[in-house]
Amino acid sequence: ERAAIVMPGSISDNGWNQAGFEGLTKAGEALGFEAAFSESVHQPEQIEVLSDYARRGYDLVIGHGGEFQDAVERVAARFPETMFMVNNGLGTKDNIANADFYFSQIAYLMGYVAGSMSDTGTIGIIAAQQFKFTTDTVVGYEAGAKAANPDVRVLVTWTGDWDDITKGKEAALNQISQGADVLWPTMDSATLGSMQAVQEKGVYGIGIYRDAINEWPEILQSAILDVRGNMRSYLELAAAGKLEGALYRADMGNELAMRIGSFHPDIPVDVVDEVNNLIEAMKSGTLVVNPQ
Amino acid sequence: MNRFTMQRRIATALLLALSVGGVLILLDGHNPFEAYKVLFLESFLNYWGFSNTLVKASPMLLAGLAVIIPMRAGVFNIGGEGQIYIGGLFGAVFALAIPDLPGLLGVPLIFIAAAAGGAFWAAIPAYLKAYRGTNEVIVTLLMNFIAIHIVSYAVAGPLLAEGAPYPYSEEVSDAYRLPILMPQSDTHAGFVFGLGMTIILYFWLRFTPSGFQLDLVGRNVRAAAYAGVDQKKTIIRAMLIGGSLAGMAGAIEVIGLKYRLFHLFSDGYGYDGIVVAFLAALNPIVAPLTALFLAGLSAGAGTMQRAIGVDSSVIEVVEGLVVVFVAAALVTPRTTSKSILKLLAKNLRLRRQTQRQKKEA
Amino acid sequence: MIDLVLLGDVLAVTARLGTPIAFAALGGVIAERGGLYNIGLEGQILAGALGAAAGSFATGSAVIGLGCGINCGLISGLLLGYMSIRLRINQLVGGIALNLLLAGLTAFLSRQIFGAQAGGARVNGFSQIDFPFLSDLPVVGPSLFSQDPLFYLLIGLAIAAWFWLMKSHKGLDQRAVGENPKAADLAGVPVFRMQYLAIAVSGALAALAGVHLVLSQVYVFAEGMSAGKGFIALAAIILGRWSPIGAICAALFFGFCDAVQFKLQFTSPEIPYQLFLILPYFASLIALVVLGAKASAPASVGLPYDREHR
Amino acid sequence: MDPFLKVTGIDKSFGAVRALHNVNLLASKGECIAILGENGAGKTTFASVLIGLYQPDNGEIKLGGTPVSVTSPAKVIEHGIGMIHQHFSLVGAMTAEENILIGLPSTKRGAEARARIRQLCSDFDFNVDFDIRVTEMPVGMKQRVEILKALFRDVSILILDEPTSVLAPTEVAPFLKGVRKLVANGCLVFFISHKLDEIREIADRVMVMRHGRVEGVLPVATTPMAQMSALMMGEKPTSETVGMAKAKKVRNDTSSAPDALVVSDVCLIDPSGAEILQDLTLTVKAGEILGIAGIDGNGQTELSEVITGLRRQTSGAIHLNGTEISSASIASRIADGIGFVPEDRHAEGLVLSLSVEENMAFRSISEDRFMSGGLISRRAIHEIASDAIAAFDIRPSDPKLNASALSGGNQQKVVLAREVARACNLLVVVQPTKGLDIGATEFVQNQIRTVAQSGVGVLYISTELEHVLDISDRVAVMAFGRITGVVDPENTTLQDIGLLMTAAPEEVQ
Ligand SMILES: Nc1ncnc2c1ncn2[C@@H]1O[C@H](COP(=O)(O)OP(=O)(O)OP(=O)(O)O)[C@@H](O)[C@H]1O
Ligand SMILES: Nc1ncnc2c1ncn2[C@@H]1O[C@H](COP(=O)(O)OP(=O)(O)OP(=O)(O)O)[C@@H](O)[C@H]1O
Ligand SMILES: [Mg+2]
Ligand SMILES: [Mg+2]
Repeated sequence: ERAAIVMPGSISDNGWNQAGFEGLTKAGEALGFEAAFSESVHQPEQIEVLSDYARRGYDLVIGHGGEFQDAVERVAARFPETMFMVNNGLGTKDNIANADFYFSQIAYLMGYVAGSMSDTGTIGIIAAQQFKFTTDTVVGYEAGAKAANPDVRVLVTWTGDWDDITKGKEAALNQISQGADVLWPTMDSATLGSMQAVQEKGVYGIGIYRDAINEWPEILQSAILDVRGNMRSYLELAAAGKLEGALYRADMGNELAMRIGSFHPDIPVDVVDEVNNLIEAMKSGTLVVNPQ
Repeated sequence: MNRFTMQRRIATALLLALSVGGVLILLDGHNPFEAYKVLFLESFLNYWGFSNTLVKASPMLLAGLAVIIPMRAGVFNIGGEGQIYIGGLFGAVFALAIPDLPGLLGVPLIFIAAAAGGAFWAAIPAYLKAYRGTNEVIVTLLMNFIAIHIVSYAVAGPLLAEGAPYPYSEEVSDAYRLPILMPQSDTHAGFVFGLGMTIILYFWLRFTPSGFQLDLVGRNVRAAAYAGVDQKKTIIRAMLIGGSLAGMAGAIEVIGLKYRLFHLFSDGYGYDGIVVAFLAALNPIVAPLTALFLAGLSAGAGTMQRAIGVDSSVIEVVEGLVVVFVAAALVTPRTTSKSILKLLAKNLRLRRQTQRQKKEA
Repeated sequence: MIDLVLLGDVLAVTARLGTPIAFAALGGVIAERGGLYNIGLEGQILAGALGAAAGSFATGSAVIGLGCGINCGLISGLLLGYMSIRLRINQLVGGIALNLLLAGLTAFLSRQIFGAQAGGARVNGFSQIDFPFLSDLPVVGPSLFSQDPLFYLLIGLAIAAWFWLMKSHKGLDQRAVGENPKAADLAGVPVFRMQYLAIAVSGALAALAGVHLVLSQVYVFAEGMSAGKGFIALAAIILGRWSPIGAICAALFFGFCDAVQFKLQFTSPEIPYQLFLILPYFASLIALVVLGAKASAPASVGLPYDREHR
Repeated sequence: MDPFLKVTGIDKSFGAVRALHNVNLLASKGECIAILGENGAGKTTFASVLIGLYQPDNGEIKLGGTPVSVTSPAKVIEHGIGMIHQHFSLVGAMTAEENILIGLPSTKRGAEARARIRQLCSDFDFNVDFDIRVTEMPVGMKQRVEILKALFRDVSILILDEPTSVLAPTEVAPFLKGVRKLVANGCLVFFISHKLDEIREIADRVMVMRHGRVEGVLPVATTPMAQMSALMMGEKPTSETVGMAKAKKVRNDTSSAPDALVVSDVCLIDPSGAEILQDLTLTVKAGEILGIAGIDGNGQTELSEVITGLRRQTSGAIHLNGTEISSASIASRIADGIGFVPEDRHAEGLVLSLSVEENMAFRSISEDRFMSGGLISRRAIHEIASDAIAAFDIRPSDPKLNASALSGGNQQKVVLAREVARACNLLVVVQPTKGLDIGATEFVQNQIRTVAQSGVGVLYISTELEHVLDISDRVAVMAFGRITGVVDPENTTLQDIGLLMTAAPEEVQ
């Protein structure tokens, strides 16, 4: 079996792309895949790169991000023998599978933690661009925060750039100066800058993709969107030849792919308990977060 | 400078670039020869590679022409990128708003809409330059950023496709898609269109009074005025043409390659156009060659990663080096290698002399 | 009172966001006044950033990082100089190619030096210097008297550059080279030496922009962290009319607009955010039109000088 | 005794053009050597080698017995060699003072330096405006700055490449006097000029060049002019050429001819409010050559620009053949058959980066003779240009060569050839013989006469009084933007004209 992943950004961005890259290589090693990757593939090259991998005989070609949806559909029609996968895409075909996260669900939990822990009643979220993944996240975050504290104010900043660290930092400093004391940066490299602001100003942060408290002690809680775990689960299917053109959506029920991280010691026990209750409610379906 | 030395110089330069790059590839843990084999084979010498090259060369060529024409009138159009975006936007809006014309009517109209968009975006710096003396470099540069954000807004807001996971518009109807020239590939007719434009512009510059006078303005404004050429009008005309060309490049990306308007759909083609233009020494007829060279380099470089696994950062270095050395080979009248050879010869002669003197002594 | 605090805050952000652009723009002014385009600013910022990060990473000393960053800039400047002066490559092509080359090279080296976790390796940087009393002044305190050392270096260098170009004898020679290299050559100015000097200094100044990003702002190196600042600097050169002070004002103006756009995003969340992102570019454009920047570039900038060509 | 300067075996080629061919020369201090030669003979090239601008292919230069490496002007300047360049090497965006100080060691740039510049200026009786930038200066003032620049540096060898070509006659004498003083003080001066009288006045020896070779170095005092010319022109007996030209000179009787050009009450006020042209009125009849004499900078250039449309007058009217063209565009005036040889060939007369043939065509590319079937005919351009090159003896004769590669005089011939061919109603020429050798000057004067005889009115503007008197049917004298008098060149003295040229504004009615 051979699998290739095509990523929109750099594999060392500490974010989405790095997670995808590591996900495939790690899973590949474990499952005996031959793994290949292309990084920083921009819009005009998507079709070229995807079809090139298909032509080179890769069994599974992954477009890492919703922006690949369209290109994958074009290429998949041309290579019916090859299996394609879009991470964070939408819609499926016979040979197009889709791996997605229930973003608003985990964002709700983050919002709940942030809302509970804010002394000022103002929290923030920083994102780069508006599209489905980010807007879902923002909406879930706001809903969760309101659930914890109906009067909470949620600041939203769009930086327009996933990787500009200085911009990430400035956006965070800005939110802090507006009174925010819990911040959730959701970009790639730029997250680093925001977290530095969090650290310098002594406020709290929320992590994304991995259990970020290991790197930043100011992290209250992390939304672990385990692209690695998610990919691992569908790569296992692929290895067994069972991967289908279906939606593989990770939610709080799929711990391998989506889960929360460690709680910050400052978080009171009742908040921890309430978060755990929320998770159970999500799993059982009694709590439905929108947009789904 | 005769042709032979020029070819030899380009070859030498390429060799130099590739050996420096080879060291890096080696450091990255790959076999440089294998990597380079891929670089060349998969850019021009194989069906798929060549098709990729053509796909990239088409916006690069038009963007190159969009630099050449204004530059010939002494106006530096850095704004190709923004004009591509606005052209793509106009073309896409037209295509989506009036989706059911026959292709033979719709496609030219889309091109016209895109050209109008690009020209509109170029008209602003042109007006400011001609009538207010504002520096066009900075205006066009700033307007690039603005254009990108405008398209970003359009595809994330009013044009966003139903249920799209990423900011992009609905698809344009089948009738509007450019024909595919090489079966099974994405090679659309864009490059051929660019070639057509190239020939028209070449003849226009060389064989019509208005083209000739445009060139005069770029070479010597005062002499052009002395020849009765209106500098202001010429500047505006040149920029409108440049903007239209870039705008049409945007349309080609939309109805030739992506069939939708995407956020960030142009990958710096406007800036590639600058390299294309100057490598072609601002001669339109040479631009297809330099566009093919640059596109081939980029297409081949991409396959180095896919076929061999060379790190993309190393690939960028190799691309930069090749461009530098080829540019050097194209311009340097007296090569460094020649002076080095001269020096060596002198030294040899000296050493032989001293040896002879020693022997005699 | 609230507004004053807000203004002070905006000014402090302005200084932070504007400083790297200002360094690069200053570098550009020096090069262009010597008759050379430096389109490679973007790449040189990266070179400076990597040099600073690597130097500080290896030794733990921010000052050594600063030195390494400047040296990387000098070398990349000389490289561009060799291409422009000796090889007479078109300066735009050379600069664009240098950007490509340095973007790749810095990414490659950073992956070698810091490992795959490139963004993670934190290095020691400079902390801000608070001038006693002055830094507590309202409004201007935090922006002028509570900045990192590189900000003060910038101010010092700007004044020095202005003095050099506009007041010193050698500066007159350098401007002559930028205007008419043949005239300067015939008057006995060592044109090529002057140009090499200008482009090397220009590279070093651009590198300082990168040094500032790493050692004063985010303390890590990240691929592509210049994020277009080199190109904004090119605009600042022109907006600042090729004067060192003017360029820095233009760069700070740009930083100011960026700072304001962040603030404005909160007050009007219903407006599409792209409109705010456009603001700095749009404001610069308006400034340009209003100020009627008619001043033209040094007459010979970008034209390679060939003694025997006439 | 070793000579001060010893030049041996200098060769220099530009591509196929052999500009210098085994040039040898011995020269000592306190000597003035004139260099005489046709346009393109290699005079400027030789000077450029001496100054370190061009690297010779072969040969050696010794100064005081030791070989000097002339690899860059900076090094040459260290040896005390200075030059005044045929085409100004000034920085347009800087003032006269800054231009003079560029490149000097810091010790020589203090406040005293500024005082010395002004002293020098008054020594030579030069009128230089120290407040404006060079771009804003009239050509004559630029020339004076160029001269001051070289004189300011204490040099032991001074090369002057056609230094007087746009100086006013009144300025020439003091300038030559100043140069003689330098020579007397032990300076070695090379004086490149096409003006034999100046050479005779100032030079001790003359080095005659032809096709890149030195044809001879002769003592000026004992060599007849005819011999110099003969050497310079090769076989051609020059006295005959000159004589022929003189003989040809016939006055046109144009008293009954219609008016070709009428300029009535033209005023020109520049943005700063200065009155450049004041109520200027003149008439040129068809077939007449009207000379305009005057000191450079008295509005002659602007007058030519107003007539040809490059500038718009503030008030007043201009009629061409009875039709008002006061507000016609440049293009329409070109179409009306107004030929114009502008003052500055590099700034506007030529596009240096275009080929000679394109330069022959660019001013009126859409004329029928350059077009065929609605498109530019490159072939027609080539043929027309080749003919003009042959007629005007432009060298090198390759029409595809860039205009920049031509020597100054040959460039001037390109402009003249083009405009003379174009003018069918009016020809305006400003300093038309600037930089032309003797033969070429005569040739051009003849061409202008021929044009006039065919019924074209000619406005001949020049600071070279003798040429003006020589060619014109009538001479109008300009001072302070007005015509201060119109005289008959046959019956007037230089003194009269001199008075008119310096007439104070209040004296003019
Ligand atoms: N035409 C040229 N184009 C590019 N570089 C040149 C050219 N001529 C000289 N150089 C190089 O530029 C540098 C400075 O030259 P410049 O003429 O200013 O000083 P120089 O004193 O003549 O140099 P050198 O000491 O090498 O003789 C030297 O390295 C020289 O080799
Ligand atoms: N830089 C150059 N490139 C090409 N050709 C040149 C160059 N310099 C001089 N030549 C050629 O060398 C020859 C000698 O030119 P030069 O300028 O020395 O003549 P000149 O004696 O000064 O003439 P003139 O009296 O017209 O000024 C000419 O044929 C000219 O075309
Ligand atoms: Mg000459
Ligand atoms: Mg001459």
